[in-house]
Amino acid sequence: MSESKKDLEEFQREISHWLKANKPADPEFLLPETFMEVGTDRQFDFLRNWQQKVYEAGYLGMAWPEEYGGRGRHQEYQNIVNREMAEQRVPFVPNTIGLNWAGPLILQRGTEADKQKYIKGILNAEDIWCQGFSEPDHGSDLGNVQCKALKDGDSYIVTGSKIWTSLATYAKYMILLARTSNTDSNKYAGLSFFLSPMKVAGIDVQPIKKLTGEYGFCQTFFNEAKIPADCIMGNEGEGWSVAMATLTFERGAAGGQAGGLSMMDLNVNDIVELAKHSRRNGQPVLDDPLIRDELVQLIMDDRSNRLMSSRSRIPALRGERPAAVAMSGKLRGSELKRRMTKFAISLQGANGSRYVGSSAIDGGRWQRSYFNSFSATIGGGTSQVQKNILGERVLGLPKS
Amino acid sequence: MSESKKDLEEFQREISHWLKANKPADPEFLLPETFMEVGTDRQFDFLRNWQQKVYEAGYLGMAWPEEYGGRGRHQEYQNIVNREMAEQRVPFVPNTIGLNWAGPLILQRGTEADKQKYIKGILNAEDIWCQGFSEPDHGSDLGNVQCKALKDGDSYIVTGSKIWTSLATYAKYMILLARTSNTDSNKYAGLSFFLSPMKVAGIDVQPIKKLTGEYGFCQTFFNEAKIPADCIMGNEGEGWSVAMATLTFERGAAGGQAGGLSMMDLNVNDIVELAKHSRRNGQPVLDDPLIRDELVQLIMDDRSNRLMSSRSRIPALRGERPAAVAMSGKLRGSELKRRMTKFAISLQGANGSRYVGSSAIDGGRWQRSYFNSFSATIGGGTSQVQKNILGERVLGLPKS
Amino acid sequence: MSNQINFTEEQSMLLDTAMSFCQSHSPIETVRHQIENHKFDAEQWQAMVELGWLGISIPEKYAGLGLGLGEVVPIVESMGRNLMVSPFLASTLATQVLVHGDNENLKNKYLPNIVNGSIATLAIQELEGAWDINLNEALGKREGELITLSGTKFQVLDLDVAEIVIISILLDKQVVLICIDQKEIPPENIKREIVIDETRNSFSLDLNGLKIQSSALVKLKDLKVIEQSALLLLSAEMCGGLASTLNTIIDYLNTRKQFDRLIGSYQALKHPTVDILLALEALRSHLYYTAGQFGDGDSSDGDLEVALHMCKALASESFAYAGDRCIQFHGGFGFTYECDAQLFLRRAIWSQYQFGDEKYHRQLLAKLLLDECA
Amino acid sequence: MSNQINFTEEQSMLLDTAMSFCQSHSPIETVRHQIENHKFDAEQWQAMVELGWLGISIPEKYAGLGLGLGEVVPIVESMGRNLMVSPFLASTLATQVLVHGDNENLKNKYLPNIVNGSIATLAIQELEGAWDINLNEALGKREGELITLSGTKFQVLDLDVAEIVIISILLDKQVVLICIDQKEIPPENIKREIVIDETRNSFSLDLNGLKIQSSALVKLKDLKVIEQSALLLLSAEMCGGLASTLNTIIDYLNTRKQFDRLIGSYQALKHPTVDILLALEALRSHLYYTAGQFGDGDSSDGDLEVALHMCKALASESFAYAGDRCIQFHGGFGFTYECDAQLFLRRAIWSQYQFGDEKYHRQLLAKLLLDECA
Repeated sequence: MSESKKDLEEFQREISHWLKANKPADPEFLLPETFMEVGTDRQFDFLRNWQQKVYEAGYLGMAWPEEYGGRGRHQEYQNIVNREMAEQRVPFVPNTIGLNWAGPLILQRGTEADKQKYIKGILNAEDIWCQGFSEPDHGSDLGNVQCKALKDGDSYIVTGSKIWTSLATYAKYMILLARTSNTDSNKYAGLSFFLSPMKVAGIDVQPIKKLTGEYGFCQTFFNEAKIPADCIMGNEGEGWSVAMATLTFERGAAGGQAGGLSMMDLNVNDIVELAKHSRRNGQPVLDDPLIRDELVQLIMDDRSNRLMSSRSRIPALRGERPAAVAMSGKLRGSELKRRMTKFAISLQGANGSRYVGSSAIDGGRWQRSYFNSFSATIGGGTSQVQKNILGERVLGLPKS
Repeated sequence: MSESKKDLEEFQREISHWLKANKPADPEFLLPETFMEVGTDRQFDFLRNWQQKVYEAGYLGMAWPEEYGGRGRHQEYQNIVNREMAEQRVPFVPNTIGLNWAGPLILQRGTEADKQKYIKGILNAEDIWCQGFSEPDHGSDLGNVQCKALKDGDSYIVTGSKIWTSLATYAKYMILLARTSNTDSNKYAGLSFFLSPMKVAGIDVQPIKKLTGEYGFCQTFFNEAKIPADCIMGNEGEGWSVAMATLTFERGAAGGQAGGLSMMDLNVNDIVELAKHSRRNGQPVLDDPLIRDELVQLIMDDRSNRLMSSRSRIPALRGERPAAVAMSGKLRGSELKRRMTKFAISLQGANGSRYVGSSAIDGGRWQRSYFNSFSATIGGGTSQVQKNILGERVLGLPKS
Repeated sequence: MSNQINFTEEQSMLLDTAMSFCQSHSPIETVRHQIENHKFDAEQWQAMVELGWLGISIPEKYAGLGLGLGEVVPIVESMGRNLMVSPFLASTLATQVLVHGDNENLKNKYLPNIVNGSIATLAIQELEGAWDINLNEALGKREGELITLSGTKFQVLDLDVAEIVIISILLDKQVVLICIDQKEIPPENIKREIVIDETRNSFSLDLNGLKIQSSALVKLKDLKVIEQSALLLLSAEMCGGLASTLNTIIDYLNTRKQFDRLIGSYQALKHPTVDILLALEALRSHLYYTAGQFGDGDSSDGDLEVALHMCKALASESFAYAGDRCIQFHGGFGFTYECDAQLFLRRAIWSQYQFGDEKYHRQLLAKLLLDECA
Repeated sequence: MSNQINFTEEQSMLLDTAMSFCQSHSPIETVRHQIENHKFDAEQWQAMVELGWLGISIPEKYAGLGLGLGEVVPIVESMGRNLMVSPFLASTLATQVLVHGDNENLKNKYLPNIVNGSIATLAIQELEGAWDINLNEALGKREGELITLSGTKFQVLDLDVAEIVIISILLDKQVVLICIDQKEIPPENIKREIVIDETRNSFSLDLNGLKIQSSALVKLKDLKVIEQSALLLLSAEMCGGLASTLNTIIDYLNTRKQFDRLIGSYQALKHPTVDILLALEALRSHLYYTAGQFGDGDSSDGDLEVALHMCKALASESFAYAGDRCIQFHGGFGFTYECDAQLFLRRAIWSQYQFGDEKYHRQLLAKLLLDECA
């Protein structure tokens, strides 16, 4: 199914044109930058409508099979859409867990019935998905999941709680990692993986107020919630391996996502623009040699990330540790974002002390972005855990 | 024995005057900066003569008892001498292990005979001392000492080897930590501490070539060397506690040293001076805003170290963690020195690539100092181990 | 520069008193309650007045204690440790303008009241957020004995409860200060602002159309006294905040487990925490050195300037770093509003960008320390 | 700027060949042997000549392969990995002056010889150690067809074995290059220098009194070609050196035990090692992007300049950092001459200060990236 360069170029012109014509106007409120930051109904409605529009125009699930609602084309088409959406700074599509993690997983490991049931709703944003992996007491330590799911006839009875379940208030389904057995000597062997419905008695969702002062994450409580036994993915006890497969999607180390832009990617060019128009203590900030130098370093690091992706596509240049680039993507991206947003505040002089909603520069976007940047340096394995993983799996160092 | 302010001021004038009059002329070779860097006979002879002169003038061991060769005055007199020597940038006195670690230990815990035998020779540099703690395979892990000392009548038979035994080629004595018993369940309980003679059959000293290309450290080999049983300090099995007492002298967390300047202390002012006279790429380096900023940071950090010592002398300001300042002294000082010397190289443009002996700036002093700076970030517990110690003992965090 | 720290008996006693006062009056629940309610705690304020704290730096002839601003440092440091919500900082800063100013009438009128609890505040910041007080655009235009004002001031602290407002304006092409009663300002000219540190009550002040008597003018021998006082007290408050940030980190590192180990046993968390400890020990040393230099009230020499820039540079960098790490090391919990880490980070950022961040002060230091004219 | 890396078939093949050639010809014992003996390895050199490596960037009409300098990158990177002692770097750099210069006679005279193994070198550095080639003080004075030289050049690599020496001088107030036979230089004008990287054979060259024919003049369209070539090849060599430094660290972390644990299990060592890995992955990506931009031989555009400054800035900072950590993480053994860590640190520092360190290049980048005229 190799595609001609000409076809792809033509397609790029098409999507570029479509996005220009259909990019929604800026709403009167500050939009979130990722699905984890959707804190109000009006933000959610705006983004769900946008996803629906993109899907109906044929630009989501482009490489997913047509029989389930996809477009059956080559993955390269989806990549072009994603890049073009980022390029044109359009809003992101909010069903991130469905499009990028649950969807690929179902297509890879689900039954025919699963595919029929779930895929289309993921694409058109009818069925929002959330993720139930982390628990309040074992943030980075997935193997220690305590939420219980006990078989009872053709149901499982779920008791426990999950945290960081973004979009849970809107979600119809959750990918859920729960403990089906406590007797196994190996803690991993007691875990199972479910495509759990959310609108079930005994499942309560509580929004979590973030350090930004906004909402966007939730905690989901299971109080003897009864979910159908056939929503298990794989067999009992296979939960760990299914979860690990899902995480390879999350860490960007595997392909196959239905795509669409999943965040309003903060770009180093945005910082350069901010710098060009900012003044510190009455002077253009670009006259300040220390600001210049820090900005140059950010530009270099941003460029490093881009060039690393390029290089990793050239087999002869992958070097001794071909996994290094892909496995470090989250660490590099999230830490750079934290540094960039922190730096952006420093361009504002005394107005750096302001915050969202006042007469802050750019509506306080930068201060909020800095706070939100921690969701990526913490969630999905903290930066500290990422460095352990890289040290151990890429460099072969002994476990800490 | 409290001293009047007037007496002390008068004494300060006296020593200041004496040092001005007696400071030796610069030799035609680059002097070492600490006792660990003494690599040639001419360096050693020069420095031993200098110590002898300082001692004979009455300025070493000022607070040590007169009956053993000291001057029986208040410790404050010695402190004044040390400060003044540093101030006037005179050479250091080389019997550092004797003056600062072995000497205070003998005075604190030794027998009357020990004091009669050792103290005078420490002061007048007749008897050079070295330290035998570290071993090749257990750098930071003193508890693991393997060098054996087995009792045999009125001798111990010593077998094994010690590393980083600076001055061992010149030394008459070594403070030696060795294992007298392997049967104890607790590895610490098998250790004993000796004031071992060096000129004994079976003790061989081999100079170690340092990363600088020079000598200064040694490895000392014990091949069934027979040392007198009465040179043990304390009882068999008490070695660990004696060694720990010695290390409190080494880490600067205890007083009582006979003093004298123990290193040509590199000063941030030296770096400022270098900067004022250096050019990078044809411009005065002080025109370079990035160089200026790094220099300011070094000046601040140097000043922090000085002010921390001042504050720690004011009980009401010691705060919640009174041990923090003293216990971090080595870490702060050694890491700052590493950064300063590294920075000094950057002031030299392409001449930064030069090294000792060529037409390098200041004879290559800065490059050599940078290399030598690692002896303090590694020796006596690496900076990484120091941070563990601070985290565990000062902050109360669990062991790594 | 000397390395000698001059620590007075008064400072020592004030440190003891303030530590326990702030601890008992400002536990974290109280801070959170005050953030939600924006309600001035008159009782707490009255307690401080009775301790004489508002008069410390006011000369005895105006009913004060006649000590220096250095004696206020232990108090502000202790407040910082407890994130105390109080107009003390703003009021003490504004007081310095009157104390060092030339207007005897205003001193007689206001200083004894301040000792007794009248709150003062400073209105100097403007739209652009410049740090140099000389970059002032608010205008005063003389009309006989009256001066008509125009312009807007921002980030004026505690303007809702202040009785005395000191404002910088450009008059006859010079930056001068005026001191007026808050009740002369129409309420609609005062608007609450949102700032990143929610423990701050911050307001904008629309000056347009206000007319004041020229007797309200205060001239300072040197405008620097404002910046110098602010740098000292901000650094003190930040030093306290940094100490509590460190304690918050240590507590969590000693209770939270991951992968069956207390997270404090991981060097990736332990070592940066040691870095924060060392930054705190350094900052506190600079702070009390600098406080000791304020003793004689003569604040014009280069040593003091260097000391102040060093304080604020170190405080800005280390407190912001510690706040950032405090969030990170609390993991998911750190990302919630419920976790106290955000309180410290917000305080750190607010303080970092008041009166200059670390880069700004390091550049000023470079001039003072490295250029020949110094 | 594009993110597209142009990696050619030739580069790929050369990378394979060079990796195994350098590994087998330059194990660390060989490097140490050459440091001690200062003896040119003619056999190794001949092997490179036979592989055609000296002619890669030389046009076909002068018997070269007619490829770009980008094709030399995999070779120099591989040499860097093995700290190879070789005049290849110096000779290839000097060759670029002839290739890009205007002197057809000299091209015909020297380039085919270079392909066959004649060694060339560049003499441009002076006493002050400036990086900008325009800051040149060595003088040429015309006397008819002769030019009399004065001044001294420093840090001239491999001058003992070079046959062709290219020297920058100020002639008629312009910086130009001259190309002479090494044997025209009296031996007493050549003195070995001590540099920090002992794998370098470095010499000073006293020009005073030398007389050369004006036919030895080479003019370049733009002097920048020298700096650009040097930045590319130095970055390549440093990238290789950085890779080996990382490997050296990893090996030790996986074998050395302290407190009964492999030291690689300590995060205080593991995490900085990961930082070094990521720096290497970044540098290598920049390097091959930049090498791809050299393809067409036209090196005048801003993109290429940006790419080169980024390479050298990243290489200088990360290699020096890795070398420093390599010493530290080896503990006491790292402090010895016997440990290979010092070889890498010495190489890193030497390279860092040739043709500009990271601060220098970041400042040039700031101009290119942030100022309007760019």
